[in-house]
Amino acid sequence: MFDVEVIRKDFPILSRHVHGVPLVYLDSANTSQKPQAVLDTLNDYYVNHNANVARAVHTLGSEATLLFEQARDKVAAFINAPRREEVVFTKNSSEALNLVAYSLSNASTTPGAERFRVGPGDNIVVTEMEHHSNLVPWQLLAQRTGAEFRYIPIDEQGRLVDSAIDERVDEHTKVLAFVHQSNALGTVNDVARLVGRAKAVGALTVIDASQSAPHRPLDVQALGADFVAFTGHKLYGPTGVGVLWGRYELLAAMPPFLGGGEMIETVDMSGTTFAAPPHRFEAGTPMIAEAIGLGAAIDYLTAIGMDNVQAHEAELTTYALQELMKVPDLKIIGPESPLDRGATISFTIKGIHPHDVSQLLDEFGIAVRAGHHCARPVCVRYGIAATTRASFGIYTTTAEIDALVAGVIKVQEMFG
Amino acid sequence: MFDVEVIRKDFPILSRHVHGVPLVYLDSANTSQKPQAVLDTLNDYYVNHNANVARAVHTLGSEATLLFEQARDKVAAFINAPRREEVVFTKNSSEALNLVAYSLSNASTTPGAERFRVGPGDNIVVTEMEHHSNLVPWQLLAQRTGAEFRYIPIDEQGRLVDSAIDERVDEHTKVLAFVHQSNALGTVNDVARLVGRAKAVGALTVIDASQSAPHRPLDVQALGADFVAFTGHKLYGPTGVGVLWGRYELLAAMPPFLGGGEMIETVDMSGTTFAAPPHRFEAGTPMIAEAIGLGAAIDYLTAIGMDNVQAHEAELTTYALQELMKVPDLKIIGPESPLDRGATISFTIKGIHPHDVSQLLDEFGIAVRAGHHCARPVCVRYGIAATTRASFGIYTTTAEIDALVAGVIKVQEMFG
Amino acid sequence: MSVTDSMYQQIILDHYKHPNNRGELSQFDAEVHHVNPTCGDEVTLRVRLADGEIAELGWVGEGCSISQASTSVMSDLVVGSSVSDALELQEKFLQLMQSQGHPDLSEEEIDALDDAIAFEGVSQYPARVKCALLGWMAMKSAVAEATASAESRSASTQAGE
Amino acid sequence: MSVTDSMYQQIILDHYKHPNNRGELSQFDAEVHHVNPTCGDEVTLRVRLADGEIAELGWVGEGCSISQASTSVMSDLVVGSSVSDALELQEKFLQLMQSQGHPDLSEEEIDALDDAIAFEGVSQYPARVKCALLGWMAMKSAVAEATASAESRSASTQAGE
Ligand SMILES: Cc1ncc(COP(=O)(O)O)c(C=O)c1O
Ligand SMILES: Cc1ncc(COP(=O)(O)O)c(C=O)c1O
Repeated sequence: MFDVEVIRKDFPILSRHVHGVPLVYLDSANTSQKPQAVLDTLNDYYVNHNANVARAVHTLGSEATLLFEQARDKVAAFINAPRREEVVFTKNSSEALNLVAYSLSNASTTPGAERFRVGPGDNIVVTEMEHHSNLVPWQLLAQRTGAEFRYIPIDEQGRLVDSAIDERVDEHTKVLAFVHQSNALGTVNDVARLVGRAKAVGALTVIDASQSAPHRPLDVQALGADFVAFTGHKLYGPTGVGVLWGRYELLAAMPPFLGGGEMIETVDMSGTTFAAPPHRFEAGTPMIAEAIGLGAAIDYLTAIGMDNVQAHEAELTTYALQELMKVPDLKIIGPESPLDRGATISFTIKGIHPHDVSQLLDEFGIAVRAGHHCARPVCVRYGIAATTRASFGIYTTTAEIDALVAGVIKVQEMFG
Repeated sequence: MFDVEVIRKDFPILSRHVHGVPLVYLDSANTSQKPQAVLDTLNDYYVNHNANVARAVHTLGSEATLLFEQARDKVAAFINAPRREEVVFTKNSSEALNLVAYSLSNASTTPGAERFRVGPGDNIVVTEMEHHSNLVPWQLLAQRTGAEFRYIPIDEQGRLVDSAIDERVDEHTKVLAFVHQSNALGTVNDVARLVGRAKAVGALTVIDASQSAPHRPLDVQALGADFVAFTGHKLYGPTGVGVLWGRYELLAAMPPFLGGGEMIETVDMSGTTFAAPPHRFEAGTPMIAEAIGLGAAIDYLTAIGMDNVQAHEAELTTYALQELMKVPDLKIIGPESPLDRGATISFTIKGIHPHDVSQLLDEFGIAVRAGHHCARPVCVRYGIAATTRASFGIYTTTAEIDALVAGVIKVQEMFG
Repeated sequence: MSVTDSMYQQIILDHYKHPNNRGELSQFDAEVHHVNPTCGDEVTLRVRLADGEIAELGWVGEGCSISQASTSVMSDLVVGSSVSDALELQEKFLQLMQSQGHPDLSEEEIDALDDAIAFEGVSQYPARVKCALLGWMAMKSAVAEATASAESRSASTQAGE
Repeated sequence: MSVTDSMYQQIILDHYKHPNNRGELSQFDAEVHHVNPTCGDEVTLRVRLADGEIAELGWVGEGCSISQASTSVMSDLVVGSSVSDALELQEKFLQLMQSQGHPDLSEEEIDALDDAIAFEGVSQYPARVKCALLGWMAMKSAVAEATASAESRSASTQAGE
């Protein structure tokens, strides 16, 4: 049974007060709060097992290695990965996405990696609703290789323009990279449609699941893409850890990205051979405690059940859309229907800058985000400087949504 | 006053037992243990202030941003950086070193970055004692750009062959990258000599200070190099965080590395402009808790005084060399004199594989490392498969060194 | 939360609703356009100098109340003051903004900052400091540009002698 | 620490000091060279098959006691046994090594593993598991190679008929 009040007790920060009033944290799309179980796991790691992994033959080293690799197993199970070796730990989503983009550009100078090469005449496609972390890496890849950079536009309701998918993704498309759930709009994209089109033209597919992984069951086999990226700090885990999942067959053939300890097979001054995945892509000492902490977050979520998480958040979204849309002069930026959208709601208020809205809400204890949410093309598309964004998580209550609505009305009064 | 017994009480893991005996942790060059102050800081961050940085205007976001940027100030002060903006947070040393190597290769396709370009006819020089993390990135850069990859050889005592420095570093050298203190040999290199030669030929200099930062005062202005990299987990800080220091003037002119949130100035579908350093090089959500934790580690070290740390470890090194060299059939790999060397001692024992030595020592509670220590060319140089390595930190005692020596003798008896 | 704790002092809201010196100068020595890329705040600002004083200043802009009110307050304070006093005040305001909520100002400085002291609360919010500084930075640039062009004009006049 | 807790069971030390089947076969169906790149452990191993059995196996190597002793124990166990039994035993040993200190073996399997059970303690040390497996993996490769070349020989003989 999903009981939000029980869940809230697991998150120590939720008892905090700000400006003398209890915290109402509605910024989970930016980063999530952490349950006590994750903090205990971090502490236990450092107090009892801390050592470098893979390299050491002593007891602490073995314990740390086991814990770290068990965290990989947990991630693999959480996303239904066919193989544990398909789970690469990175520092965040951004690194995961850059990893793929750099590996592809490294293919240009790596013998045997011809199939991954991108160059003039090829194109790389994203969508107009991408987070900068799934946009800039591809722009830079295009710049490095001479490929064309394209995007699929969005409509007034924050949905991809369907007819543009077949047009922009063509037989010269090498990569289609798209966000599963938009952090700026809440839109959940039609993965089957997008992956289907990419497969039809032989393009690689990269899904940015940073905003979907925390909120719905994620099954990489069902998604059908080649790569899926997400980030620990949004998934109730620690900062400093992210995940790239990739098909083994691809990871095993791709050139390395970062060079260093752990990613090699053997190093010689005249040349180096590289380890098999996942280690090939994990240069240097990994984020050991962080990966183990992410494993604890996954255990926590799994105990709750991602289906329950999704159902809870769908309820919140429906309620919040309904209540917010009653506020005069408030405009939802993104889908107004709760269908195929996540628990992240952007809006503007006529005559009041989003920074003022969110700053004043903060003075009432309500934490929301204002800005372009690292997805500036979305704001450009709608001709606005920024939005205010409220986003929910497993610990969010309808009472908090009521507080938000009341807060927005108070802001309107002050600026009226 | 430096009192090792007082210091030991700050490290909860040091009261652990392994195989039923008290832990003797002599693997600090691999990773250091963490004082309670660092663990408390991590916990306080998550329990009271956790939020994403830079982006949020709410109270938690502001607190997190202040704490994160204060950590940057602490790092800047610790290494005597002229400007705080010269401190870039990375996930570890390896990323820091790759960052420089990738920025240089990106210069090839970035208009205005001509001065950073590397190509055929140029060369990149490292030393034969590099950790793979300061070797493979440069090998890969050479492969990507067509530059020549060279190295300065080492002599029997684990010192650079001085005459080779002027020969290998020539007017075509674009980068000289070298380790400050070798993790495999303990050797401390003559920075003035190396940087002096590189400057004379106009090469960029990159110092891998992963093993020096935890053990001696580090003053980037005195070192005189262009870039200095080190890693948090060896500096008594958390895993998952490292530092690249670079001269502002260079960082401000260099092309970006990872693309994503936070590293941009403005993003447009037709092109992107990049933020000033350090943010240009910090794509995505940074390792917030980890950087703050590293700040706490630096506070802890500063309170002790890095001069005191250095003096304590010099004493340990002198004692350990003297005692180990009394053991029959034990050969030090690296300088036998305590001069210009750090508290990391590699050795071999005739007829017993280093893995057996360290595994058996572990059974006596003593944690040391065995292997090539991610510096395989060193082993190749001396015609050995591996070494056993004992490395010390602020909490190491001479009694622990006695335990090591006694342990080694016991191992010899078992294999005798 | 008491009203005095709020970043949104009444003075700020008043200036936001009724900004001063808003408008385009038709005669001016320099025009600058400053943008806060993370927020989209913008200000276009023109100045006319005379006898070492800021004779006139006009601005138009868009953005949050902090950026717009701060520009309005700034314009009130510097119009009619000497260039050097204006730049000194800009320095003080910059210090206030960088104080992270703990300004270390003398009575005299507080007096000089006048209405601008209302922005003290902003200094606790790193993300908003840039908003409050936008107009002040624009003024500084514009004055520098106007001074430089005046100098080069007088230099070329001298060269012509 | 009691002796039985130790990874270094007396059996292991004995095999390390006095390895069995060490040496190069002059007649063989396959030779493989396996390296454990992280440790530098090496083994070169030759096999000769006859009537579906491992008739002879000889190896030379260098490395830690675990890798060398394990190869010696393996060679004792498989020489004279059928190829299929040898491969089955290799599977069991692999399972033992992947058990992370918690093997789930039947009495029968324990019996079959014989001296190789002494390596159980190694399974708790991921970094050492590869050492213990080195010789076993080499044997598996060599047998596969020998079988394949026997098959292709017989195929070509048949083709020649
Ligand atoms: C000399 C040296 N350089 C670089 C590194 C790499 O550091 P990290 O693994 O934290 O990236 C290490 C440690 O592993 C090291 O000892
Ligand atoms: C949709 C989306 N993609 C990518 C990212 C980047 O994640 P990170 O900052 O952890 O790299 C985020 C969050 O910031 C996001 O919301």
